[in-house]
Amino acid sequence: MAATSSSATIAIPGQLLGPASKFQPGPGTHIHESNLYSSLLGLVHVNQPTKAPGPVKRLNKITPAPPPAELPTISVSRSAVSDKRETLPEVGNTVLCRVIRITPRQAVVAILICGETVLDAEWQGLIRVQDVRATEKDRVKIYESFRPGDIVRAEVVSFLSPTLPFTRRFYADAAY
Amino acid sequence: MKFPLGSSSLNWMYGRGRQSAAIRNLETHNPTSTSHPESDSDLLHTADSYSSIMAIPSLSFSRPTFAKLSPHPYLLTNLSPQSPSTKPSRTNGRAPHEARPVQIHTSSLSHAHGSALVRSGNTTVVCGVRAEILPVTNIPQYRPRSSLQPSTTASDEAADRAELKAYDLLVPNIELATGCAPQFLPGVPPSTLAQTLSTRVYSLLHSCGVVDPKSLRIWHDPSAEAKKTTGEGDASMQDDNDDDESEAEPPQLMAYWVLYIDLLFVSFDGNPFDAAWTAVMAALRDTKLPEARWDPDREMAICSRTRKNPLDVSRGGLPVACTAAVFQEKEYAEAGGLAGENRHWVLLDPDRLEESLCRETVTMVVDCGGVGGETRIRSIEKQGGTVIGRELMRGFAGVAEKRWREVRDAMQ
Amino acid sequence: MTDRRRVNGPVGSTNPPVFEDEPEQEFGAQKGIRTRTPTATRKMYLKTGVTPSASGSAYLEIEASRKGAVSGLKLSCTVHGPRSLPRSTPFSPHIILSTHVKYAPFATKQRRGYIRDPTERDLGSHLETALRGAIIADRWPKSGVDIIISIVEGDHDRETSKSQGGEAWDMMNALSGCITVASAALADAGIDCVDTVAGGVAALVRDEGDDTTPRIVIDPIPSEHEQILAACCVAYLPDRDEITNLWFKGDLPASDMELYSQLVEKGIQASRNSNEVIVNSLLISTREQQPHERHDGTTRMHIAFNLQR
Amino acid sequence: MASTQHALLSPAELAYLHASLSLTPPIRPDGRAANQFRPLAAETGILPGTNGSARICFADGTEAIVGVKAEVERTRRGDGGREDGVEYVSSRLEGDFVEGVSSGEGAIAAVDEADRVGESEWVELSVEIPGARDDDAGTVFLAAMLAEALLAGGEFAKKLWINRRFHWKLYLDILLISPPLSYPLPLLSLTTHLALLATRLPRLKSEGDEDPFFDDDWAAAPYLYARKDGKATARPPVSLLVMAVGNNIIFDPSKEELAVADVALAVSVGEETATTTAAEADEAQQQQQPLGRNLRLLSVRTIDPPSRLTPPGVPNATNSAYGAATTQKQPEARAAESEAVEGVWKAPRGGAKALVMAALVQKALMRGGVADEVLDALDAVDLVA
Amino acid sequence: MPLDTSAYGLALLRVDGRRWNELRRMHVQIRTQAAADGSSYLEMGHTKVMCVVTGPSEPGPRRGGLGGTASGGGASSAQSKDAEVAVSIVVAGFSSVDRKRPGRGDKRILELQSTISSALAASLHTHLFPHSTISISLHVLSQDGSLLAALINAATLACVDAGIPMTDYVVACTAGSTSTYAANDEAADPLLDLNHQEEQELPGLTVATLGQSDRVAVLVCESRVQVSRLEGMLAVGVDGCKQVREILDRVVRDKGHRMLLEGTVERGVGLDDMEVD
Repeated sequence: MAATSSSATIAIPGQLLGPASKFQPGPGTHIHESNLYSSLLGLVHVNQPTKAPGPVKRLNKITPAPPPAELPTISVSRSAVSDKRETLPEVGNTVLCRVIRITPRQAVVAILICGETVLDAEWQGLIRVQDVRATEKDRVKIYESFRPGDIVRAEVVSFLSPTLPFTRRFYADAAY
Repeated sequence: MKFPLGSSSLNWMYGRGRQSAAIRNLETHNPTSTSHPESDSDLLHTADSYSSIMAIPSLSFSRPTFAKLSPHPYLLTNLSPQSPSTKPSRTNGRAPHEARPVQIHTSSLSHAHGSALVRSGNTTVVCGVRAEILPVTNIPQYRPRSSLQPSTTASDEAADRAELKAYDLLVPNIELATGCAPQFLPGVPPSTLAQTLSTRVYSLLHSCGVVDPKSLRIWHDPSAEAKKTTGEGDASMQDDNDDDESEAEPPQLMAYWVLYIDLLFVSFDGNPFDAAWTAVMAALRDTKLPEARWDPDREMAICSRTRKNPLDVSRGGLPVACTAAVFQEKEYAEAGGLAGENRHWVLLDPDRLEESLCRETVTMVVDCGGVGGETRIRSIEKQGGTVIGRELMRGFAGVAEKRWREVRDAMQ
Repeated sequence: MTDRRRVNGPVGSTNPPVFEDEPEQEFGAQKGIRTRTPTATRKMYLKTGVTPSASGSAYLEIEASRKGAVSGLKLSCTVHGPRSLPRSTPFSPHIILSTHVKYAPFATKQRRGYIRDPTERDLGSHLETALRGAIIADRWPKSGVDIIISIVEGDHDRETSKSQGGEAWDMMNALSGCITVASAALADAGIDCVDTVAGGVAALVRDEGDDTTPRIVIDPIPSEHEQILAACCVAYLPDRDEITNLWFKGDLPASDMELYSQLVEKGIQASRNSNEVIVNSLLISTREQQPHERHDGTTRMHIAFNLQR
Repeated sequence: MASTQHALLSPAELAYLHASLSLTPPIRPDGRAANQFRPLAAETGILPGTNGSARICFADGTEAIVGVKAEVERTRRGDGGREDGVEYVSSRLEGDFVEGVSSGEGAIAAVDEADRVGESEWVELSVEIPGARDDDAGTVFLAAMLAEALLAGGEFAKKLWINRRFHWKLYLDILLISPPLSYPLPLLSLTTHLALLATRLPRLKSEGDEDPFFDDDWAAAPYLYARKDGKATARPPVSLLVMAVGNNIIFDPSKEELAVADVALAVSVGEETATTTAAEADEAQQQQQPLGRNLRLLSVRTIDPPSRLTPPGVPNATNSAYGAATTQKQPEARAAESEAVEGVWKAPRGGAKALVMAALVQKALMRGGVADEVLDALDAVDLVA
Repeated sequence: MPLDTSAYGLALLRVDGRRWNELRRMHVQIRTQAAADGSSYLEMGHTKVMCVVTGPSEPGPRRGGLGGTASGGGASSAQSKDAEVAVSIVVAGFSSVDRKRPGRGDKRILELQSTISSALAASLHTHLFPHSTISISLHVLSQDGSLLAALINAATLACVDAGIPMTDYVVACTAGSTSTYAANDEAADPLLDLNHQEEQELPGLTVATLGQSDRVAVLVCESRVQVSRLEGMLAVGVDGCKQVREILDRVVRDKGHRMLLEGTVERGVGLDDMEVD
């Protein structure tokens, strides 16, 4: 079907959305042989260049170096299909999380809500002492800032390997 | 839809005495600060939006968000609405004493002798009854029965139950680890919940005497062999046993049917026991055992492909389990707290969310099918709290009766 | 040693009922001959979202071919995830797939135990291969997804005397069903896939009777044929025209590869059929999604699609 | 999956490997030709304690030992609703599980020789991989694959028939001695093949259905696979590992090569059993020289290529090292959905075309193809039992 | 059939025709496998074992472990200052006379593993390889008594082949006594290197010494025996160990010389040092 069709179109995985030359790949799509295909079951949306991706959509990829802005982005969103939209916490997202335990260095939190999306699975995150606030970082005491059970609203500043111990991160980066 | 968060219930955010923490947290926080993406090695950065939570007077969250963040106040606000006009309802839209409708499909499995699929709300369970033959020679501590006459007196009935239990003729097992809910993933030994459910079903089966052992016995009657009516089955055996007592050699008991009752949860949304028990009952009522005759020279029981006898479950009546959970206003009731100063609701047929929030549960197994339709309570189980006392229990019996009728109708 | 965590039943061993032979004509009556055309699959019922608490779920039922004799296939699949991996597992740039196939104790002729036997493990690894080709793994770094299939009723012949070889081939039918239902459940869970993969089985059979020349049928039922010479089960991506998993068993002369490729071709055809079922049921379930409706799973269980043609 | 052991290769290495393997002709890391097996050293009859045994070392050092042990076992009757022996026998024809592995249809056995039948339970096959539990998915998969090929056609199980009441129970213990540097399927399969060829069972002296007793003269013991002038007429199957990269088909890939495979298949090949009557037999003999062997395709399985689990490379466009704007803002942005960039490794998605798969099998089976070569090579191994 | 111990008294020969202090035929190979860092094959009579050594290597996901992430005891060794010696024994189903499948985590196997592991750890210079693992995998192809001894010897050889520094060979053999515990005669002679049958019937022990020294590294006695006999048995055992060491040492030197001739290793100081003992 033509990707320019109304946003009410239901797409199923593997459905042809349009040529990669005419559209930017948005969330829920993938490229195969220079064509855009849907990779999700959901509704097709075509965003004109002025795109404001709320975290509602699965912003799980950053489009490479400044995209040819005139291309519209085509994406498949599950928002209308199911209330269970699992999303990965994404760099820049605002999340609501509950503090699980605290150490002098950091607070370990369970991310409950990512943007507007209520998460089924609990992703774990760290708030490190130097990130509790921007100023006087050296004066921050974790135990003064948080207690286990607190609900904290926070912003994701890094994604890779939050659930991994710090040392492991080198391996994680090396994998790229 | 949005869910308004009144100032009255603002404390939801911090639960018990967390206010101070939040305030301190707020003080140490510089509202004008912005996130620093450069510090790339960190996951989270408490953004200034935190203060905005406090700043905005009418902060509002969508229902699911609220439910996820703090389920208890969420359920509480549902049950005690601000305006008296709206009557209290649960998060699932049911009234406190309203149970989920039950659907029962029977004999859908062709490899089982009896089967049932029971669905109440989002809890779905499949039960399959499979009968296998246990020769008495395989029973280590086998004691031949003295009386072959159909047992009528109470003592015999007791003996029958003892027989069922002694030889373990009923084998109920509940499998929860089917991914029926996120917390039940396979590849693990049976969870505590699964084990308790299995044992509860097991004991209830025996205590209610649901299954009549007579229909599980396989006889050998030489005289019947003589007058060769092919496939001498147990039931018919009983009959001609009755009419001509003057048999030369009495028939003897050669084997038992063993009923493997396996329950599989397809979908789990709270209150597993009621669903499981209903499934067991439905499956047993659906069970048909093939007519079996003992073949002396091959020393094994031979069954007929065509003739089947329904399992006799009449004696046990129709016990129906009815479970409720008690939801209390204070999430963390202090130890000495009386029920009075802590409002509570009795939620019938709780779902997953409610079960996670309630500590006290009560299960009453009733049978209104007796003569004159008077209610007989077959078992009561109650754990985890002190709220439900005598009068509440009496009231609950009424609820259970109502539940019994619903299930009875579903069974028809 | 007995597992104390379950109700084990009597110590003495119990035997499944042994049936006496019925008169011949009745026996014949129970034994079936394939009535469908060689290219017709049995009816399928597929419904997604039967387990609301799971991230995604689906239920597949394949109709019993003949009343009584052969039971249909009944599969329930739940997908949990994507969820964060346990802290112990090392970093993975991809989603980690774990498949789990289990027969219910009452699913087959012989009562199954609770511990997975090699058959089920083998099915699991076949399924994993089939699905891994379909999903876009790098969309979900360092997350995992569990795909659990309970075979509520296996595709088995109840005729003890006739279908001994059956299990061998029934396993293929079960696998293709697993692939189909899992694909639907994945789509329901919103895990990125390149396509909706579907399973299909084709077999080279020899029928009894005058015409004993081998022929190729799709979606075979062992007991309907005198003998199955070979069979193959494919997991196929229709839009990409690609195979993610191919499993062939049997005994074919290597001299004519033609026969083999025909078999695979038919298998693909079979999987196209089941793929239609997936697509239809996905579209329907998507259309009927209303928040309140979604919460009662008790709305009618199956949607029927007639694939006779 | 057994095949998906993480080959610790960087995306750059993967890309290079993939490129060199896609050339025509492909350039393999160990310099082999596309359809060349690793050279191997084999010996049989290494374990006097067994009925048959074999040991194979591949040039890359991987090594396996297979031991076959046979025990007399009473044939179970009358389980699962069978009445008399005959009914039991006929119903058992189609075989069923070995360790839950389906055996293929043995009904062929019925038609030519109605009284002799085999059951698949008579063969028990176990695989031992160092560092892997025996219920590990990969190990089960391997065992399943080997048993599947062995029992296909039911001919094999028939060999174990003693009389109506007794049969041989055959235990195959397959040990991988070395750490599995490569996917061990070919090695294990070839070793099993040799071990079975070398297997002998004591000569039966009793007749009919009486309790069997045997000739204790080992020299007189006949081979499980009958020999004609020192050459086995029928042979056990072999399973070959084939993979495709680009347009190339590569046999017996090493672990590294497997890590960039587009698709990998395990193809099990059997050899047509020599026909019964003497006339046809020597006719077949004559035919064999010109025509080569007449092979049978027994089973094909898709091996999950580990390439799917390899980490993707980062194109320069988005690599912060090359000053791409976006990545400085989001240091750990995951790989963007983009066209495949030349020379940048990207884990393959989707499956393989049916034609490609067919080509793989074709290449393995064709006259003078790899299967032929392998069987010839195995013929060369002189058998000591 | 029961072992007729009285027969010994007459001919002073054991059932398999050996004298009391005679070892069974030992056939020893080193570097049997190209892939492994170290490998060996060892026969003591009909007891045949193979050994493959990998490492010292980085712990964590065990090399060759199927199914990807199988971290084999890596955590423990990761912190330790010394290398961890991980021993795994696989007993082939066909190894014993009647074929049996040893269950997973067989207690006896576990005990053997820990014994060997500790014995070698004492001799190997594990302190040179902190945070690393030396994994020794042993395969039992055929059993006819003195299993533990055979395993220890094979493991030692493989470690030598792997080039892991060690103080000296750890060599082992078994010793027994000519008459059973019940037949309580003081005249019982000690026996060297028991086979399966003797192990079943007679009291016996396994002793491992550190090379030519009399220092006992391992001593395992699992049968009842009078204390009075113990010393004699021990003495014989230690003496046997010396003999075993000679055999092993010869094999190692031969291999070394052959490799030298083949030029697989270039002549270096190391080899010459081996000449001076």
